[in-house]
Amino acid sequence: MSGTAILAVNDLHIDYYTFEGVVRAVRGVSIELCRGESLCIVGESGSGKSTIGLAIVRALPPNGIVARGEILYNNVDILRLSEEEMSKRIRGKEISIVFQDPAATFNPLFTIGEVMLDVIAAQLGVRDRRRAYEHGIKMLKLVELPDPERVMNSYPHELSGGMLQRAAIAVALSANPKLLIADEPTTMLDVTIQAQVLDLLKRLRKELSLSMIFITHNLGVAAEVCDRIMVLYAGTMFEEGYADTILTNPIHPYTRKLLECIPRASRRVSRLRYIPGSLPDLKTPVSGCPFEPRCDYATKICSVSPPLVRVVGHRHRVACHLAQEKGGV
Amino acid sequence: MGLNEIASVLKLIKSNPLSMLGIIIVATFIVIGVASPYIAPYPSDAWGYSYNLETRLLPPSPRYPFGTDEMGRDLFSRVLLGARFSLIIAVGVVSIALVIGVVVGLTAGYMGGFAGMVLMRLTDMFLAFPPLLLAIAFAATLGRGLFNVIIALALSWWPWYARLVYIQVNSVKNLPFIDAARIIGLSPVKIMFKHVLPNSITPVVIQAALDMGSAVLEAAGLSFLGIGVPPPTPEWGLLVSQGWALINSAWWLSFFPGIAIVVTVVGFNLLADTFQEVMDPRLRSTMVMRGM
Amino acid sequence: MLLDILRLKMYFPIRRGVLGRVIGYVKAVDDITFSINSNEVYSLVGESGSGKSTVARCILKLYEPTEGRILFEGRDVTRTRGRELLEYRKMVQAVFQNPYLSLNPRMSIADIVAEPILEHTGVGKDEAYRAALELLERVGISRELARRYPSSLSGGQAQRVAIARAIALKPKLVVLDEPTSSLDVSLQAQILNLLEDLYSEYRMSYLLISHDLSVVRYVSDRVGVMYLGKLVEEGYTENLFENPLHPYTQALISSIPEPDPAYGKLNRRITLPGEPPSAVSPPPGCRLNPRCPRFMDLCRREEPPVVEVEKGHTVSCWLYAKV
Amino acid sequence: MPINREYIIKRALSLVFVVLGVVVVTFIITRVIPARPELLWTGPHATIEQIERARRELHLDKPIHVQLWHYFVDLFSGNWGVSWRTKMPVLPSILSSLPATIELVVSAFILATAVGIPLGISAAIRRGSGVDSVVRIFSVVGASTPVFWLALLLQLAFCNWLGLLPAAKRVDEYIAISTGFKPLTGFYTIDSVVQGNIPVLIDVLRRMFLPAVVLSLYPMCLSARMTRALTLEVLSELHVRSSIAWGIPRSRVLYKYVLRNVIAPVVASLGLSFGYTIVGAFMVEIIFVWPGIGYYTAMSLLSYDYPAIIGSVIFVAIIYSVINTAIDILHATIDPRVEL
Amino acid sequence: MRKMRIFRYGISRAVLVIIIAIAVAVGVVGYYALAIREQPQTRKTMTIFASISEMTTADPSTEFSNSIRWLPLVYETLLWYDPIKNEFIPALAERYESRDDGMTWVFYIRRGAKFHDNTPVTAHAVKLSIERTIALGQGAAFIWAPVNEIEVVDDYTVVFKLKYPAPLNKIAASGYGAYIFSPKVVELAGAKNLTDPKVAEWLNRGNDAGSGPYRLIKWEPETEVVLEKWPEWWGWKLPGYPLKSDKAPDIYILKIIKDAVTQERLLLAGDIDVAQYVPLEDLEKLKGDPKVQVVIKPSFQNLLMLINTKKPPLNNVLVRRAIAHAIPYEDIVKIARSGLARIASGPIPHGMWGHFDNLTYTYDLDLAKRLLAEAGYPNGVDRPLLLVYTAGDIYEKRTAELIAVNLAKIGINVEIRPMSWEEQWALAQRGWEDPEAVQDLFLFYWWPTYITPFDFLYNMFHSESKAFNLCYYENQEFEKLIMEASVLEGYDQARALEMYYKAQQILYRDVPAVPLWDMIYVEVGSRKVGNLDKAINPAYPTAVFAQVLSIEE
Repeated sequence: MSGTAILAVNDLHIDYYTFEGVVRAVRGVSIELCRGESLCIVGESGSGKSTIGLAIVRALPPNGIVARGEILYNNVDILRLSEEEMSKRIRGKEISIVFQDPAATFNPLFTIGEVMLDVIAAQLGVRDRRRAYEHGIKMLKLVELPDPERVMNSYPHELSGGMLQRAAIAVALSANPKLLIADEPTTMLDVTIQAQVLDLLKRLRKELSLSMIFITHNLGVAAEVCDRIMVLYAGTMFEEGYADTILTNPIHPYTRKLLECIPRASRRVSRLRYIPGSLPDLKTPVSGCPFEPRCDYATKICSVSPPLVRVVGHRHRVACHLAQEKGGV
Repeated sequence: MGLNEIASVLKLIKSNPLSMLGIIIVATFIVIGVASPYIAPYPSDAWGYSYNLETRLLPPSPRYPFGTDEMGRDLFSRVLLGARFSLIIAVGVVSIALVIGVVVGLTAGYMGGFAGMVLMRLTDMFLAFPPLLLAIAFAATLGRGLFNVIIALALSWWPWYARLVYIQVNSVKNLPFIDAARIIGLSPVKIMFKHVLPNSITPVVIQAALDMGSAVLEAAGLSFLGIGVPPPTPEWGLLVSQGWALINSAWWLSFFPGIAIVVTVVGFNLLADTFQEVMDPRLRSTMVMRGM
Repeated sequence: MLLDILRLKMYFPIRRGVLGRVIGYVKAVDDITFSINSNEVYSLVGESGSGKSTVARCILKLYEPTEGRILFEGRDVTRTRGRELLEYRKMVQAVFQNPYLSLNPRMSIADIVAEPILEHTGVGKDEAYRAALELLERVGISRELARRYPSSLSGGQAQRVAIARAIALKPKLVVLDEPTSSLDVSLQAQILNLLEDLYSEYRMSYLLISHDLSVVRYVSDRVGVMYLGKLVEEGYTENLFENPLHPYTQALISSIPEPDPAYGKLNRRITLPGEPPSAVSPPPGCRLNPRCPRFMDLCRREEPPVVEVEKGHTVSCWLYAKV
Repeated sequence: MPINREYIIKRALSLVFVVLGVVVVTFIITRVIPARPELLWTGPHATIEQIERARRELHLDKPIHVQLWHYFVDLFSGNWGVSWRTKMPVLPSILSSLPATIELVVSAFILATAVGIPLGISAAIRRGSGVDSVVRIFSVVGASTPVFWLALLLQLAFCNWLGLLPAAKRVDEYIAISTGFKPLTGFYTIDSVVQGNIPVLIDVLRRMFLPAVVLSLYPMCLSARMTRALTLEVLSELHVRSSIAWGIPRSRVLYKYVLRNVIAPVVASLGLSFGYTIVGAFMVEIIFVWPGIGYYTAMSLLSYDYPAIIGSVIFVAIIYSVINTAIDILHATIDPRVEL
Repeated sequence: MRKMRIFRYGISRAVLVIIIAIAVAVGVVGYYALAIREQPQTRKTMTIFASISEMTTADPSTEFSNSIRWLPLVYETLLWYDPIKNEFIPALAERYESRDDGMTWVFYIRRGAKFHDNTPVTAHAVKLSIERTIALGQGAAFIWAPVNEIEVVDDYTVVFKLKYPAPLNKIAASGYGAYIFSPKVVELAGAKNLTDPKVAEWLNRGNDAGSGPYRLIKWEPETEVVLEKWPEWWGWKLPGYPLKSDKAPDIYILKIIKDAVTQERLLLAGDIDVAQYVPLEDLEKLKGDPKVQVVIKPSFQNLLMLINTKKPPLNNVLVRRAIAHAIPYEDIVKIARSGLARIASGPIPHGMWGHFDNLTYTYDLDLAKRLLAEAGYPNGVDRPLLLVYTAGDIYEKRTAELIAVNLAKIGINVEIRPMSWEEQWALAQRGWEDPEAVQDLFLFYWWPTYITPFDFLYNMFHSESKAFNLCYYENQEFEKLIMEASVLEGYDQARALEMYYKAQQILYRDVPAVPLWDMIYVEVGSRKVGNLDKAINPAYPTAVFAQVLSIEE
């Protein structure tokens, strides 16, 4: 492992205990994130990408349980920290998060300011409300919110989605975290607003030298904001590498298919390719590669044993039985 | 509530001893309600067709498990028969209220407009009374009697169902599948009965079934206040209230009928609890089921 | 012309207080004119609140428009009722965004697809169900699933059922209201391909309502761009994408995140500041003026005229008007 | 906290409509449903002349809308009829029994929320634990127990068998008269404190204890149950996780953020619990000889004193509407989303 | 493996602390509530009497109901009557004379008696009081019907001139409508004259205008009435006056406690001193309790079953007789009243003048069946008979059920329907026009306004008494007998008695009603209340003459 890694996730397994059964949402995912780097976790719905984000800040829903693995933040396994240490030392100050639905991230009964001042008081130890307030205004200005004073005193239902998402970013960053997890932060927004927020995140990353984990289902968004991309399918990591490599020269059959599916505004094709079949049920255990039923190249081994992760290039990893044989096609 | 939900309800009931208890209690209640005249050890005591000077006010004993009353009658038989009256009241009240409520709620909810507004304002007028108070006013006006009690409770109860149906219909009627039905060209009546009603009625019907416990409770309250079922009907609330007159020396007269009420209503409430947890998807998603 | 929309307006009253006094209107659609040809895919694009879905609902006669006319094959259907409306219903069908919500959860999928057939054609039950099964097979749902209920289907399957229902009466126009936006990309591709096949097979027209410009570009012949209840630009797909004229269209197209790194780096993004104002009190003049990067004084004063810049490519912007 | 004047005005206005609705409903019940309303109004042993007079006084000889108008006028001018049981006008009797009921219901209510809400919260945050099971069973059983039966049993147990508490009445006359206790406001707790009359205060509290506990049981279970469900619901909401993830300490999230989310709907539901409690007071007051509205109404019911019954029904319904309005306004100050 | 559960630590502990704090607070309050049962020093003697029903009006002229529980303490009549000994106790009239075969009555007013407003009691006040009662015409005003004129001879002599002979001594001793009050009420109430409604309003605000041993000091008719000893009462100073005691309570409180169980409980707890109603089943236990005394006195209240004599098959006297013989009188008394009643013998209660002992029907089912067969119903009656009674009265309820069970044995099915009094009465009223439409059997209490058999016989059985003759019974011979007897009662009691007997024999034969039982009143008092038995008088049912009580500290 590289010494500059700010975050290293090793063999993470997460289960949800639901009414219908145990959902094995994440099955042995490893991540390595260097300081200042941004990593996109890309996957379709149900691939487990958001669960990983929540696990890193230890904010899984009550029925979500980390079954195995470690999450090393600056070489400290945060899964072993107590709740108190987590709150005091990690959350907000080191790692923070922005969620998909900006309206649901804020408690409807409190103004943006109340939440923000609580974060500032708890993490920066600013007990003086005046000073905390000023810091908050500064943060709101930083995310380019017009009229920050009004935003401070607004209830969530009084602000639009775009403004709320900016406010959420401001709150998340108000205690100067080093790592920001952005969990589909633009999915619920319109394209023009999405563009604004993406621009904002890129700018903030640079200005605050943030490391970032960006979770999205949209490869276009991934291409825009990230250095590196990790493709997730059914809780399993399929491919990881630099964004350019993944997007222009993918190895895993799933990644390739995925890219072919997407209709592009930039060019018109006569017919879209698609992946037949549908996602596997996460409640039933899989012995082989989870993509096997839908894969054109599947062989016997694919249904029997799970593929190992192979390094196929510089910081380029693929989990596919065919990867080496095909030699990086 | 489709097959899936029913399946998960059954699953939950199986796994939860409290829900199981609820089912057992409710089933027992219904069985006793139907069969009590045949299974009561002293049927003529149960109906009040007999009296016995020798056995007045005996405390509970193996022969008379709940003791005897001031007429020397077996209280156990009377309490068993009481289940029948509670069952009649519960079913009667709930079904009448349900019919009125569904008609009003569906009409107001789907038709909307002026008629709908008038219907809902009417409903609101009834809802402005505390629960049971309106039933008291109706019962006082109509006079005593099993039928009047049912009518009084039903008249005070339908607005709750009307509102529930109204809310359900409103949440359903703007769903895309209703739009789709309109686009297909179905008539409003067909849409109402084929698409809106089947999709809004289940929670209401379940609620109604579970409300039978409350009906037992409220009917008992009316009896206690002297405006419910008249004696010599062995209705539980009436038995409690009559037992009160002798409670200093014969505690069992009030105690056992009251226990019967509590147990029955607990049964219905346990079921209600189960259904609520199953039907509220937000609670369900966080439901922790271990060892599955 | 299959469908003509002439100066369509849809205002929703805002009521307040105990008496429900009308204190204003949401001008969801404000004076829109366009038409759809036979066997054509026409797309309306725009962000949320632009009024594109409202237009669709007016065409589907789920809303009664405030003003304007809708002509279908030359006949005015704006206020049509009764028999005529039923005839119109046969010819105009729809597919909605969320397939689970657009299928009655209490009906089996065979029932769902057979329903319009039973309602509109005189055929018997057996025949209707036979037809329904055929339709289901056509859209890729096997007969074994016909007795199932929508909740047991996957999103893609459910959307196929909705499509089967929409084409059951062999309509001339199908309104597709965001038909793929609740689906994952892999399923989206399947559905888009299916729609395309059906399109050529049944020789229908589509009105596609979408916010996803990639999808729009992929499927449509002509595109109309909406902003805050107005149609700001309209043209053939290629023309419009290659040469967007309205600053809003330009910004919209440049905002689409592209997975192709090479393209992404070439593309200079035009960002619109701020957010769309409320449709209750739209800004005077051109509605984009508070956010427009190329805004002129005139834009604030007067509404821009519709200018045909090249054949079939019109834009509503002062930049192109000859003053 | 936001206080919206427009909302308050609107609620107050709609209160007027609600009260009018209450009046109309009672009009229907009392004048339209019975075949001969005047017979109900005059009661037993009435002579033909008295019945005729009642007929005129109730304007039953006039068309129905005129009757309704007179009904309104009579109600708002304080003419609520005369109880034939006591031969006293109904409204003053009800008003004089108001303090006793308020004293009892308010203490029951305070008890109910003060115990019910913490119980619900502690059950929710220890979901599935023993505490949770106990709270759940308690809340189900408590809500299923007829209040009159419980009152009878507790009275029997505490007063008859154990002899720990007085059986009934608001105050002991021996103590009250010998210490010169003077009821001023009608709230005996307040009166005794104001007069510094400790023996009376103690006696009053002792006598209030059982009825208040019995009466509080139903709302207590209701609020425990509701609090538990709401807490679970709120805890599963995203904003709880986001607040924690942003670094706000868990205790603060629970006591500040979650609590307010739970309290707001619980407050909104207090009106309904109040409705149950006040009707429950009908039964509890008669058992504990507590001379409040409930006692008055229950007495009237036992002797079918129709004017008194209907008067109490209208009065309680109006109080209930007022309380509900007040609770709605209180709710609006907690929850800014309450629409105008 | 680690379970992530929200709020695992700390917080729930804090909630526990809150709960514990509340529990402690409740506990502390509870402890004080339980532990401190301090009895403060009583400076005044006090008697608390539990009344089952609330008070009615405080106007002595119109009161005809429950206020009799205190009116005789605050107001006085000219005479009191002891029906057991059949003698009169002088009250405001020291003595009286009857002249002209009962057509003229002279009363000599007690000198030195005064009203609570300190004006003296005079013949004038007596005249005005009675004239007001007559003029208002409510309540028991009808008792004065024989009076033609009231003359004031001088301040202390008043003469009543009658239209026909009547026992005016009994009328003047009536528990209702015979109270004398101060004419000053007109002035105090700000009224124009005595019949001005303002007088009644003034009285109902808790004022009194009486001359009795107690004054009204608190008037809450639904919950309590408080009386205070009035030391100026003439009786306290009159040596040897039977209706007084030296240790009469300073304060007398009437507390309205609606049910027998609570009365019993409060009595045992010492919260009240006299309970008028206790569960009769508990009486044996109470008799053994050293803290309490049980006083049992006959009353003139009886329960009858009125039979609809105009509705088939009950219009057949044989059927009525069969019913009369199918009722288990003994069981009813034992079960319904726990033995605290006497099996009725005719409609006139035991102990009253005019009562005869040989008018009881035997309980004989065989005889009943024979009679029924003779009447043409060998297999019983083919339709159920409707028996109505007043809802809420447990004695009536039990009686009704016992009757139903036994009539079923001779083939008569009975449907029991409890009704509110006014429903029941309104229903029964229609019987005169349409006897088919109304009840068959009606459980009915009667007690006299003033003590005469005529009150029973006329009201329930005379065809002109449409309001209460709910047997719809008409018999010329009977009616002639009682009308004559009532006139004779004023001057020839022996002949009157004979005629009353004949009348009752007619009733026994015709069976328009079945007298069931005569009530025995029970009062249970704390031991410290002495003379309780002497303070009760069946002519003034439910009243306790507090001035006679003797309180032991």
